[in-house]
Amino acid sequence: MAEVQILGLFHEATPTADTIGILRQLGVPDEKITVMSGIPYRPEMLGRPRPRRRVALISLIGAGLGLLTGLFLTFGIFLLYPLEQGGQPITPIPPTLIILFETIMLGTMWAAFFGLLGENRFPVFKSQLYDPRITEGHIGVLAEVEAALADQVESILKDNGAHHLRRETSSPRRTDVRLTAFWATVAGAVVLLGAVTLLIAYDVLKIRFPTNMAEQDSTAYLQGPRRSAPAEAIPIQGPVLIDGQPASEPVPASAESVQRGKELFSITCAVCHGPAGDGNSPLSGFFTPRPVDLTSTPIQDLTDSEIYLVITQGRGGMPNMAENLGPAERWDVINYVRTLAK
Amino acid sequence: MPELPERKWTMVVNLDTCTGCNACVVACHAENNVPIVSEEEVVRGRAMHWIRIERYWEGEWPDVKARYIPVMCQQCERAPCEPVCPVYATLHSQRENLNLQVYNRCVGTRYCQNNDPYKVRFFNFFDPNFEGLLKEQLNPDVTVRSAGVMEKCTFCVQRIRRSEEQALVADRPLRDGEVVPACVQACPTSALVFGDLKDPESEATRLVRGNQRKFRLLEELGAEPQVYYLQSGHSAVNE
Amino acid sequence: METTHDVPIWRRPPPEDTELSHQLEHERRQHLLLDPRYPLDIDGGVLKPMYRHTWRFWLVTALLAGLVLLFGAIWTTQMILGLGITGLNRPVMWALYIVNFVYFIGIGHAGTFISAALRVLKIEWRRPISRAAETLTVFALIAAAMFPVVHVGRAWKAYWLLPIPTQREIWPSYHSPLIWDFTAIFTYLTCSILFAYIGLLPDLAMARDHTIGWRHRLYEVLALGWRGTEREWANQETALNVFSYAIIPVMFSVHTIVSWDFAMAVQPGWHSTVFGPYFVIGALFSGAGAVIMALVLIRKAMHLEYFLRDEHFDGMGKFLLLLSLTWAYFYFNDYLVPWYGQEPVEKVLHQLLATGSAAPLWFLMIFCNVVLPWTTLWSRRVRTSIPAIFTISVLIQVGMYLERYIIIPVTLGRNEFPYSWGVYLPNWPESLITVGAFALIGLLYVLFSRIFPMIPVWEVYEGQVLQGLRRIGRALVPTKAEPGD
Amino acid sequence: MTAQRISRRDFLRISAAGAALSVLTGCQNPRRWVTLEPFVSPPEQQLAGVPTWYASTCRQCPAGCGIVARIMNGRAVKIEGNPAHPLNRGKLCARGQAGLQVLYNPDRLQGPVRQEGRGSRQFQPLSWDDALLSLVSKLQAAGDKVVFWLGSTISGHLYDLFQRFASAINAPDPLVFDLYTAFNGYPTLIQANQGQLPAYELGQADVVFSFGADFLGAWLSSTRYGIEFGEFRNQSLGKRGYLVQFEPRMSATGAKADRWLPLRPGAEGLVAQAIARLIADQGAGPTDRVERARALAADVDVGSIAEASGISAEELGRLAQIFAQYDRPLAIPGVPLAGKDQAAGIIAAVQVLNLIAGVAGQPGGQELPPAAPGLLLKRPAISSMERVRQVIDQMAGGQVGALVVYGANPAYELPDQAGFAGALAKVPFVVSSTPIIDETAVLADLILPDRTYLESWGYTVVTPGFGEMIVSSQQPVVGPVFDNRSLADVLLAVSREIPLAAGGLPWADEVAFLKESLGQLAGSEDPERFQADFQQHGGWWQKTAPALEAPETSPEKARPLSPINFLGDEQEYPYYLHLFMPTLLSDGRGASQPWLQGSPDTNTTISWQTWVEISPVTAKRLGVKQGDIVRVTSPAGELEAPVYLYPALRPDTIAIPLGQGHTDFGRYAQNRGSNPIHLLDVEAGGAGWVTPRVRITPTGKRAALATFENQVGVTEGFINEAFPGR
Repeated sequence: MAEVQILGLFHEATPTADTIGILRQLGVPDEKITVMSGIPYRPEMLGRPRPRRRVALISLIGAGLGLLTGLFLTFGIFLLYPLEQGGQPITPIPPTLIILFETIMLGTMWAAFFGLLGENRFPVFKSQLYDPRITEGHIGVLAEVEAALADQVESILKDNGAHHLRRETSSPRRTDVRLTAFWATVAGAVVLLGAVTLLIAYDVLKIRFPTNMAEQDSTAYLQGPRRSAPAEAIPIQGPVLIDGQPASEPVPASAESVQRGKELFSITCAVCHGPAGDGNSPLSGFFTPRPVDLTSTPIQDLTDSEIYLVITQGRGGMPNMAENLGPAERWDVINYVRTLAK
Repeated sequence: MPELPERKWTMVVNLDTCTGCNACVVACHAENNVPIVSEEEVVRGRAMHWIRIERYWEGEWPDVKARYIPVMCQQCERAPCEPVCPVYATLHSQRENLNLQVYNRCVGTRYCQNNDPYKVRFFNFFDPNFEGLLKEQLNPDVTVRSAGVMEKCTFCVQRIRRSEEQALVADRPLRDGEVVPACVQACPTSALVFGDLKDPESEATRLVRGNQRKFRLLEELGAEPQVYYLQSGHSAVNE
Repeated sequence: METTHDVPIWRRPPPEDTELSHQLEHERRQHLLLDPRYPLDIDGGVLKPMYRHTWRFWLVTALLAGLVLLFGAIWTTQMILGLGITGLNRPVMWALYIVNFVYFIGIGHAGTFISAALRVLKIEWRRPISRAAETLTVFALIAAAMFPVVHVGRAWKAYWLLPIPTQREIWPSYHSPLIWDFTAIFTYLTCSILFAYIGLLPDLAMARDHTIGWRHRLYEVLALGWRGTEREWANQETALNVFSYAIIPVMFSVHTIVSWDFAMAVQPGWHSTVFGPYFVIGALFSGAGAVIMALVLIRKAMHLEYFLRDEHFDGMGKFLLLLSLTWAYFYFNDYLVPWYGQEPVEKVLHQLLATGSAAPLWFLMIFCNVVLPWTTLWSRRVRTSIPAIFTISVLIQVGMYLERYIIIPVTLGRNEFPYSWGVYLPNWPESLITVGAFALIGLLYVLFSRIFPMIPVWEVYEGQVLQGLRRIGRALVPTKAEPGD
Repeated sequence: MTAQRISRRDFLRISAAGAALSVLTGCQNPRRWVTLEPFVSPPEQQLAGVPTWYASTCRQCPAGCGIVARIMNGRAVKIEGNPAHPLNRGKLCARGQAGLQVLYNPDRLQGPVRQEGRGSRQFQPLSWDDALLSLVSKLQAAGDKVVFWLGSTISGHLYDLFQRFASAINAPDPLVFDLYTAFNGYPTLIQANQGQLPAYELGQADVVFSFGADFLGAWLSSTRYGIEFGEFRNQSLGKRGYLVQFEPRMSATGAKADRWLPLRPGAEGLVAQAIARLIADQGAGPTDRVERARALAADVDVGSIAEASGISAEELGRLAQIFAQYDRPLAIPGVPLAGKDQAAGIIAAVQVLNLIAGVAGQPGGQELPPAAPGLLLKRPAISSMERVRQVIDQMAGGQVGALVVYGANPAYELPDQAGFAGALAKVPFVVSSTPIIDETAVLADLILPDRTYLESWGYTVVTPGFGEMIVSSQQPVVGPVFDNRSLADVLLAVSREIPLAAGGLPWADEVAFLKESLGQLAGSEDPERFQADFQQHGGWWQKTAPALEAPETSPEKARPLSPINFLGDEQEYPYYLHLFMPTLLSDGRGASQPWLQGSPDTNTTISWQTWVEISPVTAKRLGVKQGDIVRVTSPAGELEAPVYLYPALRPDTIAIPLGQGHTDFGRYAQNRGSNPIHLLDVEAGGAGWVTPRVRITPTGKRAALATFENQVGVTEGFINEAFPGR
């Protein structure tokens, strides 16, 4: 059965209150009557029941959420990065309290706002029975009654001083396209903002600035031309080997040499060839071709000098390690690699 | 992997033998890629020297005395500059007892400089300018700091690391005197001594322990600086 | 038949007591809330100026927009070249940008204080000015929040201060007062915006009901479907109360934390326990002055003489005097203790201020913040004279700006090692950026005032409904209905 | 995860990171190092590769310190002292470390250039072949009228080659003159010490009286003296040496002295004589000293010396007591003495004190080096000022057909008054070998840029060696940065074309010559092996029994010194001028190196500038403030520079540093400050500089002093403080 909405406008609070009393006597329940006004009248002024107020409660929940956020931001980060600063404890309490206070307040107030929206079912974009004069100081009484009572209610309103009357048949609920669009826009904006922030934060969208000091003069030469060593000059470490020639004085494969080789291998080689030398390292997936398995027969069949040359000059995807391993150290590594044979 | 032992790296500065020769200053520039700023910028108070020799005049003519105090980052144990950094760009390394500065984390709030009682932090107001071939001299172990980044003495942490790795490879403990920052390496009069206070036999420990001449700068602030100074001594000459 | 009580307030006849009619006239002239008018006139009085786009408006807008663009251009240059284009130097690493930051945060305090604290205290004359004050808060906070970003060396990396996941895999350190700052300002700014917005909702509905075209559509969306039902009012009241009570401690915390940026440092002249309350009072002081300036300007520009009356300037003037007294008390505290301690660097600083090169700044500050308010603001004639109160407010801005200037670059120039002392003088880039920041607030304010009602109409209505005159003896006395809560 | 190519640079970064991580934790996921920048730990903890070290010899001053250069990927990234080298024992001064900026100076010439019209600065590049052809033809045209003007930092083998070349074409011996040696008084010191530079071994001295010797600054071997000073202060059993410094302006040495006595300029010799006299008269100290003092001390009137020097007679008495009492006293004659008109007499007066003390010729005292080992190893013989005057006169007289300048910059280093530029105009052909165009090169016709010392071969016979015979080796530490030829090779190539010279210089190249020269040091060792060790370790040295021959002492008493002559009338020019060599820029050769330009002078903290030091007392009288530009006028010339108020300076003296005022010499040196050498006068036919008196005129202009130290409190007013130059 169709319901009818009737809106009457009043000038003043007293006749409004009177009218509402009459309507109640007529049997119109309180929840079917809505009073609209340009200023906040107290329910008592209009003889209305006090509306339910849950915003404060929601704020309290917000405060709790704020507390949890604050705890995560402070203790979470402190424990995630246990970095010492200024002799302070890793989880300092006083600074934490400051953050907790702010996040609790933030949670409280945001929750109050969203509580307000939620409790008022805001936003509303579909057309509602309303009169613009309400914001001019008039008080509107909106009664939702069965069609049969409509005329009677209308006359009651009129008799009690309602100077404008509007009547509308309640229509069944429709999906509110504008509301959907609104929330879609809000959600889209939030997602976009978050996405852009993360894209920048993860350097996917690179801002062209000397950003991380990774591309810079002091290491740029590593990609640049390698300058030749001075001819005939002799370094303090002793005469270096001439490119292309095997070493004349290999280091004997003593236990010390193998031990040194093991350390050097773990520093210089294991990154690619894996700690076990089998070509399985966390990095190996990054390379085409994959780093070779040093324990394999083809590698172990190479002569020492050949391995020495590979270390000195590089081969295929492997860079030369002459800058990383001294001549004697290369022999230590070779001696160690020999122990890896299957 | 063997655990590296905890260290307490310390610099001892013997004011009796510091001659203000600037060898440490240039050594530091060379080792740490510290830019040289132009005359105009020096006038505007933006000179950058991680180690500087403060010269104080004492007395009036003709009884004037000049005092030299080399001042570098004091590597405080409770460094006031650290906790104010919002991005962990400056922090304390527990193991080495160093006050680290991670340049690529720095956003340049310059808060650390305000909170640094020794004013030994330097800010890159402009990008460093290494003209032409001068780029070739840059030490690849050390980042060249871009504009907007705070920098400071690190006790040549890259040299410490290098020595540690060498010792590790050779499977022996680090020897006293093996780790030398560039300034200590250069100092002709050996006024600068570097060492591990945790090592009871080190030269630094020997100089600091029970030495009546030792003091630390602004000790009353409680920052526990790790640079010890030795006051000038007196000769046994009757004046 | 209409009884007296049935007559709308704007049609209520004057008391029949003719002998008191001049009294009535007087009270109406004095008090906005006793001077009800036909609501459509009031609505119109608020909405009409929003349409007024005279050449003056365009000129001011263009000028301000130009300065804001200049701000952007200089900032871009600064990011590309480096902070070296400013006058910063080694001991003085913080200067004008941080001065602006503190100053604008300070300005951002009065709006909320007036709106929230006076609301909690049920002080009635605040009703027409709360919107103008809240707006100032929001815009000042936006300008203030910008300055730390302008200030940092690598502004494009400023997002590293946010607790968001990044490729660096490291989050900000909550040891740092700057992160406290960030958290507090974020809370204060967002909550101030929400606070202002909740109060704005009924007025947006009012504007929606009285406009056509794009404005109507805009207000329709922004008003969120506000109809003024009992439930809406009740929830709004609760929300406003929650905000009022919550935002005041947040406001105190914000400037306290700003003061901790300094007080946490070992820098002599900064390391003071009184800095928290001292900064809060200073903020309110400069903020209240700024609110007065904003009121004077919008009253003049938008012809809001009906809403903004002597009583408001009188009230704000008293408030200002009170704040000046309190500020002086705290300043004396901050001065006396180090003076008595005779700590060498503090002594140097005091000498620098009292007799040294910073003396002109210091004495001007004392004049603006203490001498001027104390000698003038006790007089109601001064307080209600628009030019006088405006001038005093401007000078208080100067004084408070100088106070921050003295605290930051001047103090930073002195430390324990005379070798590393220094002096800062602003260079043109940061000076123009400062001007640009003022222009930004002005521009936002001008634009806002053309889009949103600058007077909270519903609050004025409410006040007019609740306020009345009661005869006691031979006099008519303003009285207020206090309905139960 | 998609596979990707990883560059060598990435690889090194990853492997370095991996190394650091495995050292630090051993459990980090290295994947982050590929896709992410290293943020969680500082990149300074990840090292890129291992360096190679090469030993060589420093050429930034004539001392001959051993250096090691750290090479990464063919680039020299650091110079340090060679720890094995007995002279500097691993230490190195600021100038030595700045040698990298000689090598990598952005203003280096990349090949030979010809200048059309001297002074035009229009340099046309030409090929090495053309350049050599032109050089040969001009040298042939000049016949035996060729003058080689060399600097003191030249390698021994190159000096040897020049000498051989000169004698082969019957040209005069090369002239060795630069400001560093001239200003520091090398010729006079050598003359006073039997042709050798003495070593003052402070390390074991009890008491040192330094008469203006800034041995901690830029005097002789500042690194070695730094080491000595460190030992002097920290002797065994807690003994700490006592240093007394006599000088009108407090130098770094004065600042470190226990007693700093600001005597009147020129009174150093008188004071030394007064002390000797007082030892004799008071009978202080051991009897043998008193006896020697009675024999050697000049008959001087202590009272009048006290008046002339500004040091009271009581003070002189105390000083004589101190000097005579202690075991190992030592007296050092310094810079301001060596340049004076009576330099020899003053140095002898100081020397008398060492003779009285019995430390002359003793280890731990004033020690003379042993003769240079071998016959073929040469050390450049520093020419006297007299010789310089002669050559300039010859040039002016048109008797010089070609001038070859190497390692010296006479156009900058000599006062205007010496007339070098004018004389040069009369020389038909001038060649310079400077790697950076300097003032002399601007006046040259042809510039054949030599390789810098870090790219070249050589050796240095270190004198004084402080008790050891040292030959320090020099080898390239990097490959040549540009296609520049070594001057030795140029000389050998040229000599092949000149019939007269061809026989005298038969070597194929520089290295062959060098190996032959060094061969005699090898002794019984395999020469190849010796050569390798020589290069690898940075030289050859052996502890020798030091030369014990005491310097000659005249049997008769030393003559009393007459007062020093100053140029200029006392009324017209009321102030003494005290020039000094700053530690960093030294004689001006450091000015092209930004590390030396930009590092603050210790006592004034000024960088990049020339300043005039004035006592605050005088400044008050003159009404000038810090930063005011004043004109300093001497009878020989004038300059303008800003004032620095220097508290430790006699009110009657003005001090100015050398080193700036280059009109050329690269972007860092050019048009910066002023060159105070032009205030001096070169004494005609005499031994050195004539010290002038000067007057000061304020110009009313102000300049911003580039001090590292803040100047607040010196200048006044807010604007002044912020902008000291306005």
